[in-house]
Amino acid sequence: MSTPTTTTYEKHTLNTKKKSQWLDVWKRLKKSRTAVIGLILILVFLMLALFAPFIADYEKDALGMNVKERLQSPSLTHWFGTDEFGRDIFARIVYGTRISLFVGIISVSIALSLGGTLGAIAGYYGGRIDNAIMRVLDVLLAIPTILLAITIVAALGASILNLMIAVGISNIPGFARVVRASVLSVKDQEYIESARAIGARDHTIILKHVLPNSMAPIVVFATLKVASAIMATSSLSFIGLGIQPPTPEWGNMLAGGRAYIRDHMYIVLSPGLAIVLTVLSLNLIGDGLRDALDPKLK
Amino acid sequence: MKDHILEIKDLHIQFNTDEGVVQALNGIDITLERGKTLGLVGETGAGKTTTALSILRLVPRPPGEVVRGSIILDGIPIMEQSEYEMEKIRGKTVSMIFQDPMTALNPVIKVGEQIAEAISIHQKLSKEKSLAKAREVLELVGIPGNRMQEYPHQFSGGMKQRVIIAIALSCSPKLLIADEPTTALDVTIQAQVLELMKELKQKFHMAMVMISHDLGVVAEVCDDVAIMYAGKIVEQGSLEDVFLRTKHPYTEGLFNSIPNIDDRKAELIPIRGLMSDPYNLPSGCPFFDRCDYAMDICRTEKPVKHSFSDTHFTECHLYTAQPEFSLKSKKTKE
Amino acid sequence: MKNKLVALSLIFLFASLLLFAGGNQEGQQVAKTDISIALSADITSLDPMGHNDTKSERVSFLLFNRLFRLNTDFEVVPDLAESWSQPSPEEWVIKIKEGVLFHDGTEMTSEDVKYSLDRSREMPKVQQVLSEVNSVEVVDTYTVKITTNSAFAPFLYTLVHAGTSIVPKAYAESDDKFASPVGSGPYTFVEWVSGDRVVLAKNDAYFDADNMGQSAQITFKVIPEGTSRTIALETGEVDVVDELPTMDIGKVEDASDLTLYQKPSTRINFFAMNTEKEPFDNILVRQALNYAVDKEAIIAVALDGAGVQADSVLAPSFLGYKKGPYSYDPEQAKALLVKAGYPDGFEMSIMTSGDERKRIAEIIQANFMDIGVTASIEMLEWGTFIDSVLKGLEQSLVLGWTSNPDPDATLTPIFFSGNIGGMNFSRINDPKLDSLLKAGREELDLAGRAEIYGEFHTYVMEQAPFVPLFVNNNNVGANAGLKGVELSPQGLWNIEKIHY
Amino acid sequence: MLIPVMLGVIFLVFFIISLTPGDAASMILGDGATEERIIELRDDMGLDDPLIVQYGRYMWDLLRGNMGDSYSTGRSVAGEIVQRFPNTFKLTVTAIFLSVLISIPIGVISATKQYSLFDNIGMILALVGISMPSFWTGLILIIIFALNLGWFPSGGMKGIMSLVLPAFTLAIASTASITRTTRSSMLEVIRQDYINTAKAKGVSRRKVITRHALGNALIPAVTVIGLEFGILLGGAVLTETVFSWPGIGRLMVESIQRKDTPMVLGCVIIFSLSFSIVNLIIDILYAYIDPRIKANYT
Repeated sequence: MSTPTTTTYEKHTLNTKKKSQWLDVWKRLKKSRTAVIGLILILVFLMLALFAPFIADYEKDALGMNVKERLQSPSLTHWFGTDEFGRDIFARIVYGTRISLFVGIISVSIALSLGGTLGAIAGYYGGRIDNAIMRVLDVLLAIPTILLAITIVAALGASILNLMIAVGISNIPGFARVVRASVLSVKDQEYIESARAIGARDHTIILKHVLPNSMAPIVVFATLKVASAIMATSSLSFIGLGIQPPTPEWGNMLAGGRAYIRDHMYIVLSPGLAIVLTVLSLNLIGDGLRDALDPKLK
Repeated sequence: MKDHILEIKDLHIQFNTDEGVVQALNGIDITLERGKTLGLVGETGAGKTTTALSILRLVPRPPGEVVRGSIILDGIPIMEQSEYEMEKIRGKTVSMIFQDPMTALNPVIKVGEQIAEAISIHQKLSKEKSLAKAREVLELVGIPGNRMQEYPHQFSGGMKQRVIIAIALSCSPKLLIADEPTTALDVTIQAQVLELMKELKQKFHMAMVMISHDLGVVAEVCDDVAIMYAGKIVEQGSLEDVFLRTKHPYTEGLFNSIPNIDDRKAELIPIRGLMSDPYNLPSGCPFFDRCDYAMDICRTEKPVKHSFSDTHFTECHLYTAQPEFSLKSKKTKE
Repeated sequence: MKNKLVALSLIFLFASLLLFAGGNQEGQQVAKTDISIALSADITSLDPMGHNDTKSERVSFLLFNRLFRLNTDFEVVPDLAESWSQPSPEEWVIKIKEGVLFHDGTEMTSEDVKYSLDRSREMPKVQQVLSEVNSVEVVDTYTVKITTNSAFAPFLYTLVHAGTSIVPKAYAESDDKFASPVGSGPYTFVEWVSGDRVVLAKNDAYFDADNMGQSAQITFKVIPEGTSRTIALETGEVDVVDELPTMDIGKVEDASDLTLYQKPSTRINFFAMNTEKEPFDNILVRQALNYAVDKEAIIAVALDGAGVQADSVLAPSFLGYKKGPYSYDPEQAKALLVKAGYPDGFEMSIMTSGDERKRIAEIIQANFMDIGVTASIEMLEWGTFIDSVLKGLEQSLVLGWTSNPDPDATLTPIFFSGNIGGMNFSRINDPKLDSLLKAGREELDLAGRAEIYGEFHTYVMEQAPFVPLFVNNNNVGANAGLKGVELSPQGLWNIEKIHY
Repeated sequence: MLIPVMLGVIFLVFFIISLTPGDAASMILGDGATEERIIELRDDMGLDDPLIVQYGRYMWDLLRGNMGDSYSTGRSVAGEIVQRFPNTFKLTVTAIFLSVLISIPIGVISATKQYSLFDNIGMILALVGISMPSFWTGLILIIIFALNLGWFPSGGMKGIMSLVLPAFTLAIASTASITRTTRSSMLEVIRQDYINTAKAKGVSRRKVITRHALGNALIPAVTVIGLEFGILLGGAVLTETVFSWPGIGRLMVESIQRKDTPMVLGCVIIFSLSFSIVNLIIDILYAYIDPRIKANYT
């Protein structure tokens, strides 16, 4: 009967340790000016995504066509101008934020859960299992990420779901490696040994002890990967393999507006800037987090 | 006035970091005669390495900053030299041996070339001649010359330290600074390396600053000893002064915390507590909270220098009021 | 270490030099005897029977000859044919010119003609072109006899297709697989750099002195991006742009050193309804939707205003063309919907494929919303789209169709009841349409055919299985100094005549 | 290592591509084909065999340099790739040289002048650089340098001038990340003891950097150059599309749109093979600049 008390006690101390660790990280993160700029930017985009319906009407502004008002330069009525159908570019960018963040986060979640599981198993058990998993991942790694995603979408067909699957799968090896490395770095530490000593099961150890304590590099990696997933999404949409029009997505807005750049360059300016700012903000946060989690690198 | 190879006066160095200012050196005074060896002893973080680096003017800037003080090396005011002039001094007048032989050699350059480099810089020799000379030096430290072509990873730790010594001695410097040259080595190798250094020091008639936290090593090679604590020299004197007539409580603490080979049953008494937070040094004596003899004044006022002889002094409040005070020392080395 | 760095940088430098040297070979200025023409996509094959697209056709037309060709007014004129006769309605005896030399110097004979036409009927990409042909026989060295399955009025029109080009039998059976094609045309093959350019040189031994190539060399440059094509024309990198982006028409018109050529095309874009499915089985609904679509808006978005509204199921240039009765009138559309029993509209889907058609569908979607009809757009990949349409899975669709010059070549596949499950997109099954089509095929007299097709137009527009949308213009931009730029309804024509 | 990984890559890609819906035989024969001919062709192509048999056949053909024929043009896939590959090679190799030539000096200067204005601006630019999608950067460069200034052609491949914009576009992201890596590894290296040893010998500051620090800092930089080459190959797909560059990337996008499966397969394989070969070269280079690594290849 003493086992449960020990584990709860242990969990408790671990949790408080973790909490204070994250508090420290937050304190250090706040000190980095660039990370704060990144946080503010991403917050703005999150707000845009969340409150999109209060900013513009999806049917009317983002999808509704008005051929008489097509290709208008930015003005007070149309902040970022209108596209070839006379749709308001600002409204489309706002709704595009939803798509980009959604796809970015979901595909990274796919990669994290699948890649993370593989990595955790490989790192925790080691030996042959590790070897087998890593060899398979070597194969995945030999195909440049974006090409793998393109291949998958090309085979499955372009849809939002397939896009997320493609971007997710192509990021599996990266996550597997990071998780494996961090599992390796904590698995032989004493509290893991003691958990094993008191008879905790493997999956309990992995989920409750190993992963939470190897979180830091994973969080950094995931943040940076959301950025690249957003980039991949718009890249695929740009070549017609991602989000299909009329759904507003930054990449397909660029693809649609591309024909008009000569006389209406604003049409590609704002969607591109939206991509740059979102990706930049996530990169800033990722960098900041890395420094905050690993102060010795500073 | 004796002929000093090194004179450091009132040296203050601080490091400005994001987290705050670290006062690394807080008024260091050191004088060293030609041909003599000074042992610089203290815990990690006491400022030994910073002192050593400041002599070569290699304290990284930023974050390091020399607040005030002067260093005169072989009659040259170090602080007033241009970087170019410093380059001519380093390796020629003064060389340094770094703590960890494993990391102190460049892993991608052949050993011979690393030695020859110093020679070709300071003696303006051709590449072939420098290499030939390097071979001699390498053989001098007991490594066969045909290993010139090898890379550092092909050498053992002790061999690497010999190579480092070879580099340091390649231009026969007048002062050698050795920063814990044996700490990272196996005990058996330690003795060999120390022996080699002593031998070479005689041969080249160099002065030496030997940084160590190992009092045994110091006793073996040093003429003078300076004990550092929190960026200050708390006690300095000849080997006998410091070892036999220990004045500072910290020095006493150091002696008490090493095993006594003669009296194996003797109890080890570690110094309690940790060194003060370097970001936030106390206003009084930095050793105050770890000192068995602490008095009220120690908390608030910095101790001043108290001399016992020409060479022996300490910085402690104990002797301001009672100059004849004697520590209750448990053991004293013979 | 230093040596290694030096060595490395030398390797870098050397490699870069190699690269740049490779790039430099192409940097020479094009002389005025050579012209280059921008294409919007690469050709797909140098084998005249290995493709069925207009880009490859441009090249095939210069490398090969067919028995007949079309002039700029889309009239059939002889090319290789010297003379022809029709001993019976099903039999065509054609004599080719003597002394026609292939690029390899051999003379063309009736064996080559028979071989080529037989080959054409086998090659997947073009096998449908000669589907009416029953057999080809050699009569003598220069004469062949072609027998068709039935009396087929527009037969000669089928012999103008690039897929009926005459290729040298000996070459076609060799292992070269048309990597460096040998034909008889006014130009000979020089090189095809995949994705970049096709280069042809003048054939000085061409048999037809009147239609000799005029420029020493013709280069087709592949420039997929519309704006880039226009810029290439403006900077003189190319001399002719075949498909000028509609938004750049004004720029070419305004530039003093450039000339704009325009001609209505035979390409018609339409919205088709599946007449087997509710509610499109109701003629009133179909008519209502014909009133609902704002064709001007579609032309504005899809063609930047530079197109012609379509008022029937073919382009106006065709034999017997007649306009339908509809105009953009949402009120009339609503009234018809009420009459049809759909006062509150209905829900439907539009199936299509491709970016431009998607834009068209999006406007139709918005138009329908105005009359209470809620349309969703189903975007499919091209192959899947065609597949689904052939199976009749769609409710409605948006599609464009480039017609062959004879009306029958378009109308029979699209409206004949026997082609349901084929190209009869609206799956319309109407005896009157069928009989009119049959009459048109068999009537050999031109005026009689015109009358039949006129009646067809009137009737089909009344039945309204389609909403015809627009007919593209062919827009060609060229350097003002060029002579001999000609357009047919299918775009740039008689390219061999272009020269400075 | 190369061969088993490539076998795995080909199998993986073969498998993914085989998920493509639609029947190859009817795709080749076109709309008018009869049922009989389709069945006949299916049989000829062995489309009804198990996947592994089809893979075996593909591998056997591949070993003899045969990658099948294009569905849409009937031309040999290998022939087409051989014709297009030099263009992609020209573009990516120019881009990587450009990146290396720009990034290493900037990274080194940034590190030696850490926290200086140069360093700060350089690092912000680098972060922005990795946040910019190449297809957007390409469009913006076209607007500025081709449309407005008219210095370079906006697309196509004609002489050295046409290489400038696409190579630069492609180089931006890798320049940024190689700069960042060079800087951080340089920062780490210049804190190493052996740098102090060199300084203590009297080696001049410049020589300390060029002779002692750079050689060591290049080791991680070279790893990143290898990884970046993979990203660059992926980026080539987009850059070639934007600049109408007749390389493998554009061929792949066009083939996807045409559902030309053998061509897509060929393109992915050739990309992965190039990536693997580059990594092999990097490994060899590694042994060359780092004597601690016993080269298995030399």
